Amino acid sequence: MDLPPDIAPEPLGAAEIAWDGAATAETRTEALYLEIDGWEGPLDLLLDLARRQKVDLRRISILELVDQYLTYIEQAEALRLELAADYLVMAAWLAYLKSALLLPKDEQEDPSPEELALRLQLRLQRLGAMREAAARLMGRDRLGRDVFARGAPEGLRVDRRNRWQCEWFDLIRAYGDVKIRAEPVVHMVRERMVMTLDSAIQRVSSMLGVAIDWMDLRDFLPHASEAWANPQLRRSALASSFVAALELARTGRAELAQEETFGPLRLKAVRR
Amino acid sequence: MSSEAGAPDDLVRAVEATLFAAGQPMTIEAISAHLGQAEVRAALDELQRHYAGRGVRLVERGRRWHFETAPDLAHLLRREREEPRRLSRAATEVLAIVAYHEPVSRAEIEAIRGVQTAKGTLDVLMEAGWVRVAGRREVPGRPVIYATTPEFLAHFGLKSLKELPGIDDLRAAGLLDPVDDDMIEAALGSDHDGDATAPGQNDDGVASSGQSA
Amino acid sequence: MSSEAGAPDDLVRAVEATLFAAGQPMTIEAISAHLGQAEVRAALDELQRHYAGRGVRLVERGRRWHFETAPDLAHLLRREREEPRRLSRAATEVLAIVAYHEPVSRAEIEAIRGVQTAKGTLDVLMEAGWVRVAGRREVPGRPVIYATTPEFLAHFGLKSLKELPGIDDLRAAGLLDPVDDDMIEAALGSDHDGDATAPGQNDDGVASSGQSA
Repeated sequence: MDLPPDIAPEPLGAAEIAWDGAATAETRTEALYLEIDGWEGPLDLLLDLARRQKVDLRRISILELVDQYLTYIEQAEALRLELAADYLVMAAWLAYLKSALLLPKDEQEDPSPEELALRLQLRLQRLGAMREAAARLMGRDRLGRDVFARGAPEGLRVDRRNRWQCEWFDLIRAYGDVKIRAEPVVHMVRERMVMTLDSAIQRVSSMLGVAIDWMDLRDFLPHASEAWANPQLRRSALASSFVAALELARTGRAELAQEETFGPLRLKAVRR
Repeated sequence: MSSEAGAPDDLVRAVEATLFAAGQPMTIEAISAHLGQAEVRAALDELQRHYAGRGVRLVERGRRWHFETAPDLAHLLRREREEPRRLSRAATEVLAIVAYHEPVSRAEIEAIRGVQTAKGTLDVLMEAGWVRVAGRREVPGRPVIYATTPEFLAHFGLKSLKELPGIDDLRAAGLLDPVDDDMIEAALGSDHDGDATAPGQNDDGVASSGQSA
Repeated sequence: MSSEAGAPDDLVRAVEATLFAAGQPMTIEAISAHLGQAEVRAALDELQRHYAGRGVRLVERGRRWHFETAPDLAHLLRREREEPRRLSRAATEVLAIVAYHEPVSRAEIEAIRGVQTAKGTLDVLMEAGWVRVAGRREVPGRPVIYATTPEFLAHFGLKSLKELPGIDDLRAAGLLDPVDDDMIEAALGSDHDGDATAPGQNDDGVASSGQSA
């Protein structure tokens, strides 16, 4: 490593560090006018020009720098290179700065051209310092390039282990539920008391056969004696008898009549 | 060669770093090739000695060398945190069936429950340590059969499965009472009442009486 | 605590094994939590001493600890094929500015560089895991500010930003002060407009030909 990270730079200051790499500027000299694409804006170009002075950035001659910049711009224009507007704005500002620097002191405005020059110098120093810092950073021993972490770490894991919970009663009740579910069909049919449609049709048609006049549908139901006392069963019988009546009407064996909404539903056999 | 207590020589350090950074175990030949055909056998031996009592050790497995954490510290790499979890209803049912009918195959469990049993359900019960594979039934297909474990008995405080209540006991306890319409009605009713966050969200879009809209 | 030459005690071994096994650098708090809230600082110091001369060393990077190979062995271990992402000059500059000035807004980065910085440049650095959004500056416009990550420190082998090369001298020289140079800003101001069409302002993370990195 040419830049050992642990060795502090000379107290001379950052600017010197920044210009370690000035040698690269030389290789560019002849290519200067062809390398308009090489700069990232006017500040970058100024910095490169400043490096050519090969002195501490704090001691560069701003006037010389301005001349170099303006010369560059002129030559670029002579070569009909298309310059971005910001290069031209900088050129104008530097031309102004130069003339102000050359004016007698007593005609100075505030801020003074000297201060402006100083600020420009500081700008260049800042950019130069960061550029150099970037190079030093990139030159460090980098993890994954120069030094390596463990190639095959086993990894640390925190496993969440379930501690399953189940209560005694839950277990027993679950079994009860399974048992109940296991025989649901038999259960339900046996419990439910209904009059089936078939038996209703049979009952209604046989009773119609002996009837002479209109009969209320309710009269076809079994008497509410002990076997038919269950209200659920009576509702079932009513429903089945109604469907039976509809079926007999549909097949032309009975007539249905109802005088008013919710009024008694009456039926009579059709005599052929 | 460096002494045990002193600083390792460069070859030892190079082998150490190479094996540390390697993505997989390396043969002696591979290590040697990596380090310019150096003779690395002695370095490996020294490293192995050096790491013998440490938290990491150098081991040879199938002619390949690698570092691994010391086996007595394996528990540090995989720490367990226990989280109590309630068994799901389905798992509880399956557990009950295994307990009452063991040994029992998955097909039999499904036949008794009347629904398919996800494989995961039995896995949960085995993870809990309450159910184990008890062999295979010697019938066509040789299905795996399941039984309970001593941990199951311990967890539920049973000496044996004979202590499980019989069918008659269940009936006496009201656990085999049919689920009748009234109960469903009541269950549904209470469910609707309990649905406090969504009043009036009936299917017909009309808030039912008794519910504040 | 064990002596340097003797066998390490259990805590030292446990910390050693934990850091060897960890997939990424760990803070003292994380190590401690993993080892049942043990006090691990002294163990880390002992391990760091123990590994100082070996092929592997224990380092602290941004309050996180990990083992890595010794830097002087880089020539043996360097993997040409796996060279880390080559950054453009613009990207390395922006990275340096973020590191030396953090937290820093994009406008501040641009003020130092004198050119607009394409969004892609910061994206590249964030994708690499070296730069993160560190909130917003509480000034008008509330600009997003950027800072480096622990991965940045780990990658470049820095214990903290205080170890950035030359940072003390740069600070003493006033080169890290906030940029508030209105006059020059005004002179350079137009480049913020003309920049987009200007040639050679390849801020998109790709180095242009003719530039030495």
